[in-house]
Amino acid sequence: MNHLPQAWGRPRNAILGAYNPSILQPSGPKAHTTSPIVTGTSVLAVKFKDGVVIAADNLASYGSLARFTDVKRLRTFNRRTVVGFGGDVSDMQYLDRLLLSLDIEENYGSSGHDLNALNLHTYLAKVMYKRRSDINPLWNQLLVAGLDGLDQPFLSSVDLLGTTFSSPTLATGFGAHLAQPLLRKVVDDEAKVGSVTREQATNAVRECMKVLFYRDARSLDKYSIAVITKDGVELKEDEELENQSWAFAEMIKGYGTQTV
Amino acid sequence: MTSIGTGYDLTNSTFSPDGRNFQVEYASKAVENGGTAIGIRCRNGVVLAVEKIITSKLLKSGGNKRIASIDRNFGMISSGLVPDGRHLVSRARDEAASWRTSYKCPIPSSSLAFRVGSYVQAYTLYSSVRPFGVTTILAGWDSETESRVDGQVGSGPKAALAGKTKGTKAGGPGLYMIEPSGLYWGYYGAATGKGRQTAKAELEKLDLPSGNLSLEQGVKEAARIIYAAHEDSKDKDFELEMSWVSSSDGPTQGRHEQVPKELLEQAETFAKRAMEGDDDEDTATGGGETMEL
Amino acid sequence: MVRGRWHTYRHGSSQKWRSQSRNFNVIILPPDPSHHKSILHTDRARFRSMAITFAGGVILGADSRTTTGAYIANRVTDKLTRVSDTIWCCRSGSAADTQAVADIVSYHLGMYATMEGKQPTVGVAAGLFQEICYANKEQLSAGIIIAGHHPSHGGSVYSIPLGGSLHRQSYAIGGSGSTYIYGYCDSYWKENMSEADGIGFVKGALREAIKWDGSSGGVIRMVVLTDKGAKRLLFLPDQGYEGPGDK
Amino acid sequence: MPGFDFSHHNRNAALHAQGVPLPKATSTGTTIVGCIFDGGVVIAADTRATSGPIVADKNCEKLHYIAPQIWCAGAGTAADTEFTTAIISSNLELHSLSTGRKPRVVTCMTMLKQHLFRYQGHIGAYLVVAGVDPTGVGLYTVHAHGSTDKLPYVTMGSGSLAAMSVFETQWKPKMTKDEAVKLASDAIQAGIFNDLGSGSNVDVCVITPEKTTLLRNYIKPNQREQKQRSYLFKRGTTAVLKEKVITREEISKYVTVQELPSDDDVVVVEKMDIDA
Amino acid sequence: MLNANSPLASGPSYSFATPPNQTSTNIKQHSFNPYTDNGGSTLGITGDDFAILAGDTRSTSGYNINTRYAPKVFKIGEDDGTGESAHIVLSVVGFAADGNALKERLNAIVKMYRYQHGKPMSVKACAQRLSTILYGKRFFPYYVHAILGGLDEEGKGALYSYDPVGSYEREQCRAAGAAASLIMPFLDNQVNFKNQYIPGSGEGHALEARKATPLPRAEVEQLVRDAFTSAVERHIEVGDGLQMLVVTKNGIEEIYDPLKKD
Repeated sequence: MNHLPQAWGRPRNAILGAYNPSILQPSGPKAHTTSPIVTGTSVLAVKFKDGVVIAADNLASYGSLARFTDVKRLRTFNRRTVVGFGGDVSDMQYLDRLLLSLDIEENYGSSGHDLNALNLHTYLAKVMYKRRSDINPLWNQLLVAGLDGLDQPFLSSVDLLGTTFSSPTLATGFGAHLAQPLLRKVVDDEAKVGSVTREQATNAVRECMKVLFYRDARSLDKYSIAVITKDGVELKEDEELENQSWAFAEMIKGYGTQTV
Repeated sequence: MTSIGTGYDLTNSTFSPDGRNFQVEYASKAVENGGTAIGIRCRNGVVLAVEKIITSKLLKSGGNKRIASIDRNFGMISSGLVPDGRHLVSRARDEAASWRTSYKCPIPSSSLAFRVGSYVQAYTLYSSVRPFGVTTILAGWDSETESRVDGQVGSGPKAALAGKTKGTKAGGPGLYMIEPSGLYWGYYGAATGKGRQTAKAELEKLDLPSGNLSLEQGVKEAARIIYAAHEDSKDKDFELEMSWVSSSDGPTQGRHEQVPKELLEQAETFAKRAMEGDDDEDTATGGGETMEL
Repeated sequence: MVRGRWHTYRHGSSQKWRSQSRNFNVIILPPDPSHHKSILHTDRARFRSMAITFAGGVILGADSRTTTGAYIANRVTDKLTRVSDTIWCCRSGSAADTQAVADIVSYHLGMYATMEGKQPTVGVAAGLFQEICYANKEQLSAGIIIAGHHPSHGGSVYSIPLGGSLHRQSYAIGGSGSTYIYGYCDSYWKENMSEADGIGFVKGALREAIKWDGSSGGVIRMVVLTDKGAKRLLFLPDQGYEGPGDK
Repeated sequence: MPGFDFSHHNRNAALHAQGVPLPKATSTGTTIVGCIFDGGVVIAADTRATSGPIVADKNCEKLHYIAPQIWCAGAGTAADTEFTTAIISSNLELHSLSTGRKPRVVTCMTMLKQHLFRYQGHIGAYLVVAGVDPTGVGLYTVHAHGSTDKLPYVTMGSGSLAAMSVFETQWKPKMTKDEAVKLASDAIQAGIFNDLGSGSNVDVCVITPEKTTLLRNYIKPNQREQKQRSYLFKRGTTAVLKEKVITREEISKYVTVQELPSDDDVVVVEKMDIDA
Repeated sequence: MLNANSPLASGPSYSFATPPNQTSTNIKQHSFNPYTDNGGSTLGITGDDFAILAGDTRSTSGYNINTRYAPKVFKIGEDDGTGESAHIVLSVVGFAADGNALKERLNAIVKMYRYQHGKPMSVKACAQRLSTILYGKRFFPYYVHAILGGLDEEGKGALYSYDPVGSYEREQCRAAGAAASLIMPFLDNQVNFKNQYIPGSGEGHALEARKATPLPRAEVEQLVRDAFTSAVERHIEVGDGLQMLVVTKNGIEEIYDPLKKD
């Protein structure tokens, strides 16, 4: 159960044995290889009745080093869709440039139609699947959040293998383990999305960001959160966690028999 | 046209004894019959306007746009052979995209004009091709601040720009006109097509180099000038199409867009009123008291 | 070929990509990755290098040690490399790789200045560096900091770590030993320092690194980039890193 | 080392290196949790045991008795958790008899960690130890390599992250017993529904200074669906190829045969659950 | 538990808990594995005038549930959004991204066939085409077990099952995916009456085997549900929902039933 980006796309240990970790050392002649170097951790998202809430922290790690603390991993597309990126940051930037050029070309047409979140997800899924089929993957897991062609909330995921799935709540990386159980308590069924309010969804996501900060060693207490509705994207990129719980540390003394 | 019968006008890439390339001059003739197109470089943006002659009642009004976007921050309009103009649009888009893949930032308007100009010029050099039958106006806004590198993360220092040299200015409006010969200049106001003479005369009255004209005033003036230039071919119906690009803190946030419908209608009302009171001769200085935005 | 060029995918072969001689689209590195891993000489610069913004522009700094294993292959290395008049970079990783990359970027920036008739921005330089580092990430072992001064935009600093991502920063530190000075830099960093304070900050950080990291040492070199151009500084260990400065 | 025979270790290592798969032990890809409340402690577990992707036992017991007021929840290799808790339970009982005092939770925890440390992680037992003794309430986790942690709320097993997310959002100091039981069972259910290694029912054990209450199958959120068809076969559907009758005299040579008093008193060890 | 599988923590030890290290070879190569298994199970059964394809809707990776609703059974050749133009169904189980790519290719081919020939593709032809598609990627296979269902030229239920590289066979029934080894013996016994003899029809080897006859639709639906509720009990990757597509001469009917979510 290794959820770090370094382990994505590798054979499960149960099948081929443990992965040789020596290639992860940043020194030695074996340093360059296709594996993520500067990485972002979880992305979370929840649908609610009028749209989608999505969040990711602002950290890019270099191994265990918290190297860049101002990396915004939520990218807006076309002023109405948000893509959240987990995994390798250089590949994220490549995809960002790809989306930029796509956006420019899409706006050349004067039909008045622009790509919605569903269209964008289909496009990204094909890019990711093509790259995995070339054995040259883009080492990311993406969440695409926005509205579909009928203006209904849309949320779907793509990973480095081109695997796609959709659900009322989604979380990548560590969030799949720590946030999904909490988010599923808010909405566990597509049919119930209509009864979730924006506040409920936002609060759940913020609460999960806090749990992730407590329990994910590659996370940060500064994060970005976006709400996508028919009225567009509201993106806040410099949020900080509030009301953390640490005071109970006072009652912990030692690890067993010690009492003072 | 003294060239007729001399034989020097039959192929491109052939000079006449007195140093003229007649094919290029004929191409300019094609432009002279095109709908009037103008561009105005204002203090905080650029306006493009075109007189779209309605050749058939069966055409959808407001459809068949003539002004095209290049990248996010340029507009392009050609007068002359419309398909030739479209080809140049396609080339300009490729050039802009190519610049982005190389340098990860939008192409400056001067460089785009240079590249399109060079391309047009190349079509005067070979006998196997004909020159483009269009004169193209290119309008754009170059970012005043250092543009983000495409895909960039992080933001650098929050404090004022470190060590910016005093008195230097970057970016701003750009307006270029490229002729069939490949010749291009940067302009404060540019006009081409059938009504160019009238349009140029009107543009000159605006005192554009002083940089006083605001973008909003520019929109009205552009409409008025197109209406004025249309006077010569009054018998034909036309439609006014306008686009604009403003500074990043302006109405289009640095992007090239069609002028919004309401503003377009207001400008047309203004233009029509100015035409009716044409005798007053005082409309040229942007007297749009009722139109202040 | 640039890795995974998107337009090839999106338009198939029907899209003709017209490449122009004056305009670079494609950067090709020698296909044999062993070109920079000669058996005799595997120089790896495992040092810290850094660059900061300050009130008047930017300052780059680096130590001067290059090692092959534990052996100091060069004790007076100059890791501060000019790619245009007022855009410089600090190289870390494989010496051969970073030199090759810097040479390519230097060429393109020169072409840019000639063709466009104006100096490229630091962002353009950083973008060029990134494209090479990202598209050839399998072959390269290069961590590069780009810092420069542009008359209309002032000073800026970009960092490109191993995978080829690009990060704009107020100040950047790099090289495998830079972990020793994260705390120092975070504590003492101030935005908009004077030139003297900036030099002091860079020197202080590099002295810590030299003290704790066996792979760094030798002299401290700096380059200050302002609207007056580039100024080199040198600080020697036998002078307690006090001089000779810009003499 | 006493207890285990390691003589085949090298042979197995060599075979393993050549790619021969080792036999699979039943592991409890599990969710287990523990939580202190005002005046006691509660531990809880799911009841799924797996062998690879197959459910080996749908209703196993992962809460192990150590002493009347000390209980232990186990994750990891099923056999290891069972034998480890059993031997410590036994030793603790002997210790209690020899000292004439009630056993303490720290004693149990120390014995467990020393036992596990001696085997350097080869005994794959991951435990949550909880109990009440004369010194008060105790709650610890013990990892297979012998490390321990003392915390007011703990989770372990493959569903530990799902369970921990519940604790991290809802735990508060000085809860009542009912609140703690609800919280612990919610945490287990997070594991049951979000972790494939955990499933079926919730077992809870509440320990207070007064008494211990084992709430076996406290919540059963995953009842087996009624089958839509009957799968009873007519007698004679299975082909009988050969028949051999063994007489009572014959079998008596090998085993002791005992007459049961009457048909009504047939000893049913466990009743099988069959749809009609 | 948390640390046990961490690659960095697993030293040179050999135990049941730790998989072998690959340190014995000197070639240290990074491997990107382009495949994964998204779990789940599918099955298909045919009758006289219908075919049923069913699959659970859970998608997994490792011990995680990706989503509780990811369909594995698809209508092929539909182009009107209502599904009325489709008459073939396909189920794919294994690596979901490959499954999706395969579905989209077959879908495009079946549609193009109708546009070009003005008639729907026969199930037999579609089955052969699917085999060709799969074999076309013989050395980089679609990592899926596909089952194709529909009605043949005589209106009888038709079912074809495939291995990942295109070997295929027409069958009465087939289970695929994670719980195939649990479900298939059940189907053998209940659909093809394997190991069932007619009571009293003879002695020993002379006993007459019970002959398989096509089952009525209601009975088959019950078998499908029972197969899945059983698989859910014993396989951790199967659950959440059961999706059934029933092809009859009147079109394709979709039925959804919830399954256990643990």
